[in-house]
Amino acid sequence: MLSIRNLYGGYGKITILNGATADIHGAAITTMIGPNGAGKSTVFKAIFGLLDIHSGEIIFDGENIVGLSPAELIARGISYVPQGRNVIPQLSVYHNLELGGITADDQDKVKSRIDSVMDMFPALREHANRKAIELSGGQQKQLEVARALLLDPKLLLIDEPSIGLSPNLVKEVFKTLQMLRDNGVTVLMVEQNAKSALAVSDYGLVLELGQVRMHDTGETLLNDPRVGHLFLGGHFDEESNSNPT
Amino acid sequence: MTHPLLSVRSVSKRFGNIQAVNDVSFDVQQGEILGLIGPNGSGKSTLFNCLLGQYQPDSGSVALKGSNITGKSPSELNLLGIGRTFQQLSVFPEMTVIDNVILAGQEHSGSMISRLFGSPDAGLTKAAEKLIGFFKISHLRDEPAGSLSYGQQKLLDAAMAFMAEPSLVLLDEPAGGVNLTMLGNLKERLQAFNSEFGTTFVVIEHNMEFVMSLCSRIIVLAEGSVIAEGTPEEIRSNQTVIDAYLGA
Amino acid sequence: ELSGGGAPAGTQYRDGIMLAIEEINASGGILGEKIKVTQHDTQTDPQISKGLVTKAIDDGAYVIMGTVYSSSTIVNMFEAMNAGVPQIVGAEAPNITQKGNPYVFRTAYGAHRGVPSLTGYFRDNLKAKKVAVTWVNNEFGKGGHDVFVAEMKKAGINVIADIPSEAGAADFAADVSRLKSAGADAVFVYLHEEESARFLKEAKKQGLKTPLVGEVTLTGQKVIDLAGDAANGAVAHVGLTAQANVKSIQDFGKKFSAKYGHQTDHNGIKGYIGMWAVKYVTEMNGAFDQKKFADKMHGLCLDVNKHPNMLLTTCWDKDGELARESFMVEVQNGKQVVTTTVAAAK
Amino acid sequence: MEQLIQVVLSGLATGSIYALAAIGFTLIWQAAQTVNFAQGEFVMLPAFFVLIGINFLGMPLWLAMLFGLALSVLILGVAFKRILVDPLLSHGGLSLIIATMAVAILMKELVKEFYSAEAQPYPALVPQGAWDLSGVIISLQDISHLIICFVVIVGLTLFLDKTKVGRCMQAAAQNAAVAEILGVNVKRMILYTFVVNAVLATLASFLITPVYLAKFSSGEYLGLIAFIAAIVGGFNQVRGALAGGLLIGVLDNITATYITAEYRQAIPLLLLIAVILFKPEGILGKPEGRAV
Amino acid sequence: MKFTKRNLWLLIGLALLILAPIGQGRYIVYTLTSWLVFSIAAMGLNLTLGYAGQISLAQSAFMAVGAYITALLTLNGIHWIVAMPIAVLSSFVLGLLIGFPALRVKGHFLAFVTLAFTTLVFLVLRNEDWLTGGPYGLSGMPRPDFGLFNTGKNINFYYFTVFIFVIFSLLMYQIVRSPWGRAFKGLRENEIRAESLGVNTRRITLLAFAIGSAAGGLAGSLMTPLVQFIEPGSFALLHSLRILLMVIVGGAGFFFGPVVGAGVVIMLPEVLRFTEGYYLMIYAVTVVVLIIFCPKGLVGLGEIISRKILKKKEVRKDFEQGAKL
Ligand SMILES: Nc1ncnc2c1ncn2[C@@H]1O[C@H](COP(=O)(O)OP(=O)(O)OP(=O)(O)O)[C@@H](O)[C@H]1O
Ligand SMILES: Nc1ncnc2c1ncn2[C@@H]1O[C@H](COP(=O)(O)OP(=O)(O)OP(=O)(O)O)[C@@H](O)[C@H]1O
Ligand SMILES: [Mg+2]
Ligand SMILES: [Mg+2]
Repeated sequence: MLSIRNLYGGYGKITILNGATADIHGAAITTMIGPNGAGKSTVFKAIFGLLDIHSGEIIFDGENIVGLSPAELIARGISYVPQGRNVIPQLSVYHNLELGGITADDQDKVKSRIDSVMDMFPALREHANRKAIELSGGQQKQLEVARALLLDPKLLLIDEPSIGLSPNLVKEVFKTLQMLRDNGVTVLMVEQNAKSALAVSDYGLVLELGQVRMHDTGETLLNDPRVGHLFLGGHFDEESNSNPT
Repeated sequence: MTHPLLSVRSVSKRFGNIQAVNDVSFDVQQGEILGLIGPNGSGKSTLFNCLLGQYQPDSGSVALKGSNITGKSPSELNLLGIGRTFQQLSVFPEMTVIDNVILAGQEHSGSMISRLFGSPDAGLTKAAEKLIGFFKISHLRDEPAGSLSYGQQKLLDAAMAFMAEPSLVLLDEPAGGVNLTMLGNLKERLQAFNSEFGTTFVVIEHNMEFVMSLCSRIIVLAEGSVIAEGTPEEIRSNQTVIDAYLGA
Repeated sequence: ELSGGGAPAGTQYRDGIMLAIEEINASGGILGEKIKVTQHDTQTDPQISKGLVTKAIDDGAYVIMGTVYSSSTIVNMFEAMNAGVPQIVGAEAPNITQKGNPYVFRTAYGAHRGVPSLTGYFRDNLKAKKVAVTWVNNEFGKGGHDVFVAEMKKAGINVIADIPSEAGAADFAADVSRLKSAGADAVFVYLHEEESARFLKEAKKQGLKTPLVGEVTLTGQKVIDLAGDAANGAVAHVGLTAQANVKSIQDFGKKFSAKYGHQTDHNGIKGYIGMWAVKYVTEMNGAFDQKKFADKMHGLCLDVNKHPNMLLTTCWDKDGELARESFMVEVQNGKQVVTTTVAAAK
Repeated sequence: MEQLIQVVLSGLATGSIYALAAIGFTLIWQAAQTVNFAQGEFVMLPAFFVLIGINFLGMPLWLAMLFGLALSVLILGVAFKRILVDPLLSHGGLSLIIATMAVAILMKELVKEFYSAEAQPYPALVPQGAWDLSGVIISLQDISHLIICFVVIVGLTLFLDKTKVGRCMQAAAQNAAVAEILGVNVKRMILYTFVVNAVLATLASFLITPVYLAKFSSGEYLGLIAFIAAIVGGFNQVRGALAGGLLIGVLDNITATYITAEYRQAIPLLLLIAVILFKPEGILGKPEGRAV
Repeated sequence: MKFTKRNLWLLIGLALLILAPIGQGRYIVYTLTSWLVFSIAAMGLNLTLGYAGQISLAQSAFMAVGAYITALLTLNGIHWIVAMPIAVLSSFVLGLLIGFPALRVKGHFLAFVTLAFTTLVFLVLRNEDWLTGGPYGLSGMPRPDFGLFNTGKNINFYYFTVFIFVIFSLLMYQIVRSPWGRAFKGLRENEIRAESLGVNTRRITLLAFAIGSAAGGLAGSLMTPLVQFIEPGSFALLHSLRILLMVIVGGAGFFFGPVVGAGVVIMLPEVLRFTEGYYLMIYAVTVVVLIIFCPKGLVGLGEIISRKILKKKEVRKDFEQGAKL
């Protein structure tokens, strides 16, 4: 479905990706984990045409997509939810959502989808006519995630959706991703909330210093002591005995 | 008579037709780690901003060690020993990491005049280096802060809140985006500050694992009002909280 | 002043000079030497003009032609004075020749000479008791305005409305409206050409009936072109005009349009006669001597019969101020018509 | 009394032109977070395109105006955006501000050097003539300026708020990175903005030049005053430009008539300072929302 | 090592400043002096703009204030050395006052306020002729005489200006690298965060503005004896824009950027003079090209080039340590 081959790239003179290689399975959820600054978000930017790539290939549906613009990638069925806060500040919540489906041919379908994502995130319906900038941090994140669900992407890149969301909504989002996967969408997700993320994922990927270190099923990674020690919180994990989320 | 470190009385804040914070009162005792949780949009950040001078509360008052601090500016409050972080990343993107941290401490060192004619770093480099060491970002010392990854900026942001050796620190989602291993480290750090220097904390977090293991007491906000208050165990089993926030 | 606000006047002045130089060089130059010119653009900025005059002096200029803008001239003339380089200026502000500078010479009336010529017109022809004045609030306009107000006082005429406007102003609605309600017998209009045109248009639009009287800048060809029939009826005292029914001037006007494709105005004439004066005076002295040149100019009269390219008989007094006959003109059917000729001031 | 009505009327008419030029400032501010210091020149130039059409290409007025409009869209819209805005957009507003100042100089110099340094007469677009209502002269020209201006601004507001393209333009302006990720063709939206601005400037040019005369420097003052109008009205609102333009037009005339001619220019500036101090988002502007 | 190398460069620069006018005509000396004067004004603006991020279009107005106060005092027989501090102080205080709107508004809006201020100053200078000489301006101001050293001659005045310039630069340098300088930058990059860290943003904003303004006053104070004639037009808005251009072209936020920028802005018309009528056009095009190709200014460009020559690829420190797994 998506394969990344020997990718080198970075920001200006600084190289961040050092030969990252991975094959992402279709119609499955793959979660990428790794320490802060490993280059996870950078991989996403690379796939979505936002990074200066020095060498390597990204093959999507049999085509090398290195060098394509975001617009072209959207046309090929890739959607991207970046890390951090990304709304159009002065437009209303509803119009923000509408923009999420701006490239769709079938606008009626977008309308009905807006309706259904609002069911999923009731706060968005409640605040539909307010400016996006006025929402609370978590509400803005909801808006972003909701916005990514308006199209029928083949590949969804989603960078740490759980930041700022209340626990019940995190569960909701993970459930939705599973539902998308069941409908044949390939999901590539970055999560620091790694334990719950890996639990809902089919595969896991460990990225470190711009290289893919491990790539296995989610369960295997969760139980791998090296991964546990280095990335899942070492003794923090041992200390806490509960796990509500 | 001893006063609580911070006492919040009937604070309310409204935006248009949204009652963001509704008659909230609570005390923060010296030396405790208080958790503040609640659904998205329940008014947690707004409450912080009311306590810290970013917003003027519509009504109510805030006192620090018994003296009224309502209406003081954020910088005055910082100089009184209150540190904070923001929910959104908030660093000085073009300055180096070390400069970010020095800036966080320099206003507490010397006078206006000595800061103009004294040494360029106000004698803070050592302390700043130690602090970024605590937060495991020493290797990024001379990078511009804006080029750090999300989680790294979050750590830097937290480090800055501690530079001035505050007695009270308000953290708005410090764990978001931070790697689990780092998070363990962060928690240890906070606990160390708490036990060594008696630093008091108020922490907003959606990461329950983190909050429950860190905090001694938790306040739950929903639609601007306090709906529950208690120890982590009490909160975890409180049905109202489960319905409003934690989910089944 | 080839760019900036003074560009139109400066360009004309330059063109006049260049035309004269071409003719002079064609006829063998001055004392057999061809004239070399270097042009500098002051950008209508006095500071820069000062630097440039210094530069011209450093480069060993014999005379400096310009500047046309009063604000520039007042700054840079001291440089030329200190270096003892004669300067032939187009500027009209009174104070230029009132500072005891022995090296500065005008090519046109200072306002303190021109404006008084109008007093009689107001007093005798218009029998005005109350007048209004509208003027451009810069060095040029203020010079004229101050002289006018003083003259009116002497003549016992009341100035009942005094309306300054900015250089480059475009909207004269308020000014005209004030004039309308002021009820003056006549209005003295002392604006630059373009502002005059805009003023006249607005006056027509609002139906202002009061006689409008001004200096050359009110009735110049440019103004007539721009204002169209709104210019009809405006009256002015004109020191130099290409429309004067003097053959030499009309011939010059033809030469000028043939060469540059646009018509000359008084600034073109100023540049032209200024340059020719340099030739005549230098040849009288028989040498390129700057001191002698300046001395000679004072109290000199160049008779047009002997010095045809002066176009009109022209005299300079001991301050470098100039005297020459002048005209009263009125715009009729889009043409300047000379109504009277005013004798040269004593 | 008649004088007052007269002055207010004239002020409204001039103000409507300020408003047309002022919209350009708000549009460009929104699209590129920059201030176009060449906006006055954008209004000055189209008149010369028309004059070239008439005097050198022998076109009739209507054709020359179309020609002028086309050239303006090409040069002030497309070329300006491609050559200046595209490379500079990522460097932030300040570089662009300086670049537009340089462009302003360039335009003035080009006109001066290749057309003429002197003011040129210019044919009126709308019919001349006036009614005299017991001392108050109402000119047809003034009335048509007002009407045209209102129509344009209402139309533009509707376009930006109610159409999808309009909202995409807003999205591209407010957060280009996100708009791009959502598939909005950001470059195209910015181009639209500049084209719209070029059209508006051309319209303002056609309306105002008969009054102001075609001259290379005539944009300087207009640019400044339109700029003030934009801020006073509210930089993030198209209709703010209208309010600001009309207010300044009227106030300027009233000051010059009744208060002081020497300090006439100061009045819009004082108004500007007052607005910035007491309602920085402008009379009709809205606050930009939360910052923390 | 780096430190001494920089000092070496500074010494070379100073030597060049001292040698530059030798054997030159008066015009060159005049231009060099006015370059230094404008450098001072531009360095002041650089503090306000480049370090503290506040766009000011009032620098020429502060020059006017400095110039007129100096002129009025020296014309009344007060020595320049007394008049100058008064002029600088007045500009500073005025800067504080004008800075107040800056507390409410940032960035571009501040630009508008200052723009308004510049025009207001111009109007006052022009209209209040009882004090300022109105459109005619003031002339005949003496150049300072220091007993042993009389600055009446152009070359002497030049060295006098060099002296002031060097002192001023040292002061400026101390400011930008002190905690104040850091606070200025903090203000530019994230005001809300700075405020929450105890930076009194009101005070710092006002100071950034007022120090920059005082530098403008100093430049004006030198302008008066240099030109010995001042009139309102020399301080109109256009000149503020020119000073802004100097800062941008040289490189905003680089210490010596404005000096380079002032040089370019003043010299370029000189260099292009041979093109006669076209030079302003070429000038404008040059500025645009400069900005497009080196948006960080000439000093920024120099830095990029030298980095290219010195280093090929950078390895980030955290990526040096190698993988852990
Ligand atoms: N704009 C940038 N310029 C320069 N370096 C950058 C930039 N963005 C990121 N980096 C660097 O690239 C490295 C990888 O960053 P990236 O954002 O991909 O990390 P990440 O794995 O997503 O981390 P996190 O879990 O904290 O989000 C980091 O060391 C960071 O400092
Ligand atoms: N400046 C503002 N203008 C308008 N509305 C605001 C503003 N600040 C906050 N609000 C509103 O107040 C409510 C509470 O917001 P707040 O940011 O305090 O929530 P929160 O509890 O921090 O949520 P989250 O967990 O998502 O961060 C929200 O509905 C928000 O839209
Ligand atoms: Mg990341
Ligand atoms: Mg919040």
